Amino acid sequence: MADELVQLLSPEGQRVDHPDYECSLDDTAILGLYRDMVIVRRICNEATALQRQGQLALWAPVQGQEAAQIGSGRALAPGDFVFPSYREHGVAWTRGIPPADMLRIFRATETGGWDPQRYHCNLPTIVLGDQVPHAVGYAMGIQRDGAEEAAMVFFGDGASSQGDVMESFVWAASFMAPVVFVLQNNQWAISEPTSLQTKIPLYRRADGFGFPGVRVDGNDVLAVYEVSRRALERAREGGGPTLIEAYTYRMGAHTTSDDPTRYRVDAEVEVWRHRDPIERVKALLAREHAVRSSTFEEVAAEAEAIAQALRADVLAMDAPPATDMFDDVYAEPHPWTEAGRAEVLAFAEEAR
Amino acid sequence: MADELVQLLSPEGQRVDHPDYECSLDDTAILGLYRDMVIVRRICNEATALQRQGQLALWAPVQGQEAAQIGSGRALAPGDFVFPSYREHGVAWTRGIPPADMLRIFRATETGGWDPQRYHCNLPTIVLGDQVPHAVGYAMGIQRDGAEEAAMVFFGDGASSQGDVMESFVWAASFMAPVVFVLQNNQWAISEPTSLQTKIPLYRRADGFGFPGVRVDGNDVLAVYEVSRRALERAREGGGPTLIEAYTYRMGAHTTSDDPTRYRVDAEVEVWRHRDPIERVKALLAREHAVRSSTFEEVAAEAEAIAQALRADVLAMDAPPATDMFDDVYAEPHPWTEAGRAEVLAFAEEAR
Amino acid sequence: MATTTMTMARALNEGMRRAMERDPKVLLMGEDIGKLGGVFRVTDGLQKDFGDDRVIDAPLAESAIVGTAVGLAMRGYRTAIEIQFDGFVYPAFDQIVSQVAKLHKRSKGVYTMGLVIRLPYQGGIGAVEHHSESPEAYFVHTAGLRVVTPSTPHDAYWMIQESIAHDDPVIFCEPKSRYWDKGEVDLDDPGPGLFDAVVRRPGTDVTVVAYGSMVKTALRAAEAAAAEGTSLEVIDLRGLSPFDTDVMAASLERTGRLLVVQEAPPYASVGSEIVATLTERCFYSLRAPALRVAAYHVPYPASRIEDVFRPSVERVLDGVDRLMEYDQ
Amino acid sequence: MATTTMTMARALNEGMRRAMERDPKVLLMGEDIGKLGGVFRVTDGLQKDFGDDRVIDAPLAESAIVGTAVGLAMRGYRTAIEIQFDGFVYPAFDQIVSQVAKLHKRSKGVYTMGLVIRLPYQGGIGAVEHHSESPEAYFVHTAGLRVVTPSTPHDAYWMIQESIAHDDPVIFCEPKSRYWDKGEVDLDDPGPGLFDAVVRRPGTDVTVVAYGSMVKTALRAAEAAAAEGTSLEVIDLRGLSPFDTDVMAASLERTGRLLVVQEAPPYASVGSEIVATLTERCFYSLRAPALRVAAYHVPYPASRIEDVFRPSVERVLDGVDRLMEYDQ
Ligand SMILES: Cc1ncc(C[n+]2csc(CCOP(=O)(O)OP(=O)(O)O)c2C)c(N)n1
Ligand SMILES: Cc1ncc(C[n+]2csc(CCOP(=O)(O)OP(=O)(O)O)c2C)c(N)n1
Ligand SMILES: [Mg+2]
Ligand SMILES: [Mg+2]
Repeated sequence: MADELVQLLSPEGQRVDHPDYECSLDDTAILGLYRDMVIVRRICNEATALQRQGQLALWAPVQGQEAAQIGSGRALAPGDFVFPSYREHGVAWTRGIPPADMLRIFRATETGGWDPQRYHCNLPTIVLGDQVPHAVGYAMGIQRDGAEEAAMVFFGDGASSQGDVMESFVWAASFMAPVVFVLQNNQWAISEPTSLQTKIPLYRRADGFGFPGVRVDGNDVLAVYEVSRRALERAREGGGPTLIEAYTYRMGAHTTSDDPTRYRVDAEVEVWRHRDPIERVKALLAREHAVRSSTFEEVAAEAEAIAQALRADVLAMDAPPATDMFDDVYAEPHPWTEAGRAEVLAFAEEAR
Repeated sequence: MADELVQLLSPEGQRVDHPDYECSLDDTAILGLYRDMVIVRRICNEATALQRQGQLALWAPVQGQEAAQIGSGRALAPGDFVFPSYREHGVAWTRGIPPADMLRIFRATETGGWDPQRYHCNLPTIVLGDQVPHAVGYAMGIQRDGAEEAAMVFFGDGASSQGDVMESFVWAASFMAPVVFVLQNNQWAISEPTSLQTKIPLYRRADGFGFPGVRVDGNDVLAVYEVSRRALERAREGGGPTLIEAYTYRMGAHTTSDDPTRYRVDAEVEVWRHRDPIERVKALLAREHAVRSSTFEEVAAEAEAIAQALRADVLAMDAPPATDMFDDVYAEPHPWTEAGRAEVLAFAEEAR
Repeated sequence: MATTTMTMARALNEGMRRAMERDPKVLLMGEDIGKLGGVFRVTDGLQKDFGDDRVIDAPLAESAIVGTAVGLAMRGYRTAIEIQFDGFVYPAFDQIVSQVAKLHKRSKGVYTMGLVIRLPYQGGIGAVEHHSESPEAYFVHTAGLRVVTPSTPHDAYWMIQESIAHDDPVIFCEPKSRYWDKGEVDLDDPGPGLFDAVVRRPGTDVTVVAYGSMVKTALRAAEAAAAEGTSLEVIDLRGLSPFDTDVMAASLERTGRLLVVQEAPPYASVGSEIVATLTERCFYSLRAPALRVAAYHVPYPASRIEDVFRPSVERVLDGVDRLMEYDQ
Repeated sequence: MATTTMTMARALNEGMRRAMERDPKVLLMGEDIGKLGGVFRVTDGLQKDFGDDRVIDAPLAESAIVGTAVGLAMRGYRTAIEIQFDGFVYPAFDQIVSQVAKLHKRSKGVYTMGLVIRLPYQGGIGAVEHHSESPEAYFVHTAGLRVVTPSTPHDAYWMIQESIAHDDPVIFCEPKSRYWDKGEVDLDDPGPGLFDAVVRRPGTDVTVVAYGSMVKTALRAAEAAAAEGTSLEVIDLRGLSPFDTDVMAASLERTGRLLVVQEAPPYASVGSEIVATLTERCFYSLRAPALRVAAYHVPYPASRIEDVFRPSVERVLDGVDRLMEYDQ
């Protein structure tokens, strides 16, 4: 594994040399990434708590994958467009999406959550792999517009087995589409280990389609950032697609409905705890950049404030009116849908 | 291309050495393959003629791909099971399927054609790629039965882009299924060149899934035979799947409905004419094995007789009774289907 | 007569266990069905007892799950597939419609497509998108498939066994909102046939036809209607393809009024078909047009408002009222 | 008024040409649609004139064709997809049902899913399996989609343009057996709206509703019935989702008898829906139950016997007879 994995920062927070990649970030930028990760983890913990308290229908924790998501998300330019799956809260954060908006689908008050055009970030896609051809198609649109932009799409180790994902590889290669595929290999697809989906490292899937695949230490935010930046640049410059396998770990349950004790052992989780993506940056910052503990405390306090605001926002989030279901189904009124609306309104009228 | 292509016989009929493969066939066997190819081509020509004469609804010519199909088909053991697409008349021939049966779907008198269990050969599958997971599932059945058998499945360069094909690769690798994938790259998918489906050689697709891929000269029956034999043995012995790309050419139209002059140039066809799969074996046999021209004439005469018998069989092939459509839709009677049968029968009764 | 009380989830589990014990060719395949026992625990413990050769955790690709089950069927195996949620069956649609439904015909009966596709379907569990769909109409419309749906633990226990043993492919729709409802299971007597409708509550004024989750809703409505003096006959359809026209017609001929209740959107649905079929069959008995209470022509909504989307007791009663008004 | 005579295939070609000229964001995508001009030559010459950036030959993967068109729509493009034959749309079913149909809603109207999925559908051309399917019911049942089907060159010319310009996704069903039929096309006046039904032949005894290929069959039947003294009103539905209930109801209220003719199998189909909807709407006008003449509940048969599977003039007349017998 070691020799195929791009790493710029060891689990202990030591810089690591790599023949092809080097860290381009200064103190402030690295502190920024640290801040992002701390906040995202805090948001995630708050969401989990909210779910436990019955305030959310479900939550898909991101814990452990913060570096994979912040590193790649922060490498995006504002004009790029990103296609998350359902666990990409970190990516959403980098796009400026208000945390409360990320939780709307989990509070089950809507099926989207934000304006995808405004944030240049597609809505969460739950059907595994469905968003991947969307990203490729979007990238084909970029080509037709002659724009210097890229699309980036996220999916998991499990989703990598879906036909739609692999058809997307065919298309991206064939049309040299400016798209970066980010496969977060968090070792598990609910209860299924990655070894069920593949016998060889997943980044090598790209070999079969004729574009580069690279495995990066997904818990090393510096490496993820650099690998993503390079791939995005390549895409924007017409170099075609790249597959990035961010090798990481889902520290929590698949979702709050899941019980991971049924399928994995604590020892494994322990091993990964030592590779925590946040701790290693903190160690680096403290040692190399002499960031003081007061700064870390400030970040923690900011995260706390964001979490509290999130909590308040979520608690204030009401179910939409029943007729919401009829809105925006069609761009122009469809009589069958409108018949339903009329029925619901009449029913409500009667009930009063 | 040359260095990646397994070839044991040059277009001129000269033996070619290969570091990994050598020809294991004796005179008789080679003559047998020659005979197969001549007969299959003659069947194909007869079918084309029948279509032109309005006796078939459609025909998908195999011309040019005889070696790819005979070489692989003859490598199968009787207990193996093969899954053709719609152009594998050569493969069907190697399974002992009566030529008339191959033409039933093209005469549009039925949607199958033969008893798949009897010949250990699945029925033609028209939806691109659909048969590929069937082969993998069948191979998983072989594993569960503890049998020393293999499944072999055929599909085209165009079909290789279908999700079902690539999901099948995932499965075959994951379960180490005893299956051999034969991708006949005949350079065209109707009007689309292979370069639209992939920018790198298709046999390399296997790299991304972690099992061997090999490109064989699909117009060299000796090479196809040896490569297939090796892959089948490997599968039967528990070594898992192999992807064989048989690099060949569709000399004729996609089907009799197609007009290839709209999308490809004659010069290309000419180039491939010099690589004809039958001629090179003939040259070899004549030179190296001193097969006399009378033998070739005997083979031609036999092929002619088969073609004439085929013609007679096809002309005698009537439309089934109308109620045939209701038979075998379900294993046990389904009232909705039976209601249709009753209606058709009543209608026929009335009309009399 | 051995009867035991259990949930529908448990009943399915026990039913599959019996099917696997009886026939070594029975396999289970699906995502997370092994160690995890499925996200609903319906296959809990089965991999432990029957091994991972028979209870197969599948890579995440529904089309290949169905496609390989077809290949296994060609080799004589009977695979009961679990699709994790209704909304994830669509990637397998091509294999189901073009292959599963057609191979028995194409092979002139040589292949037995004795596979079962288990679909936890319908809503009512407060889930996120794609986890509450009612796709049964797609399969009912498709010739070559059979479609059934139990509404009680007893039926779940027996119908899953009968579906696995059936030589035709069966789309087995499990009303997930009823997984945790308990009921009596008679372990010896299956009762009605796999596609037979059952009168769950006799009545005289209106024939209410429901299936899956809606049977309970219809029964509650009947309770409420009785209190107001209207007598509903509640029929649990059980078989959707084929469905039991005789039982429905016999009832409709007595009541003269038909109400179909379903969780699926109304247009070109199972409800449309029941109305069309029964209207033709019982034309002269109809005192009112057959009506439907269904979901609406919208994608399944955010689940905080799903109770408005799914037919409620109130909406069933409203349908009853509309029917009763016709010939007054 | 500029009218010209052309085939339906040509009319579609001209319509797409106009749509592409009008709006540079309009793209075409599909298998073999470039140099070959599609297997039916419907896109003939368009790649030559608009370039391969706008007329895109796609790798062979229907799911990705639809999926990338979704992505293009997110970027503001309008893609008219050609699915080579009806039977090959199923691999794309998930993208159509879970994404195309739902993204406008999910994005609260931010995304315009203005794409068109052209489906050469229905049978009658003596083709091999999977080339003659009538999958419209699947799409009509699905909320979020619209479904239309022209039956004349004029409608083909205009409806394809209107569908491409429409901000909702449109499943555009082309009756392939009518591709080569010629008809007058008015190049200036589109006539009725995209989803409006049209009375193709007025009549008084029976309302016959048909669409796609069956319009011609119904008109022939009307001719024959007229000779025997029965007057059929033939309605060409054109829109399937939504369909035009008003036009059908107006006719049915006059005739009291409804016959729906479709090439698709009957159960849970568009015909079922029309019968259910119209029976409810026009209950007191009905002199007989609404009947259907449809294909049978079997996979599309070997095409040598397709003429028995597809409704024929004789079967339509038989349906008319059955209707006429009711109130005598
Ligand atoms: C097509 C489809 N099948 C099944 C599911 C149910 N499901 C949701 S998440 C999941 C596991 C996905 O694993 P992976 O792709 O590795 O992503 P992760 O959850 O680990 O981030 C499954 C099976 C789904 N959402 N879509
Ligand atoms: C899913 C699907 N899409 C489209 C078609 C129509 N079609 C039939 S053959 C063909 C080309 C296939 O090319 P290839 O796989 O290279 O096989 P070849 O015909 O060259 O043997 C196409 C597009 C189909 N049969 N199935
Ligand atoms: Mg994962
Ligand atoms: Mg080809």
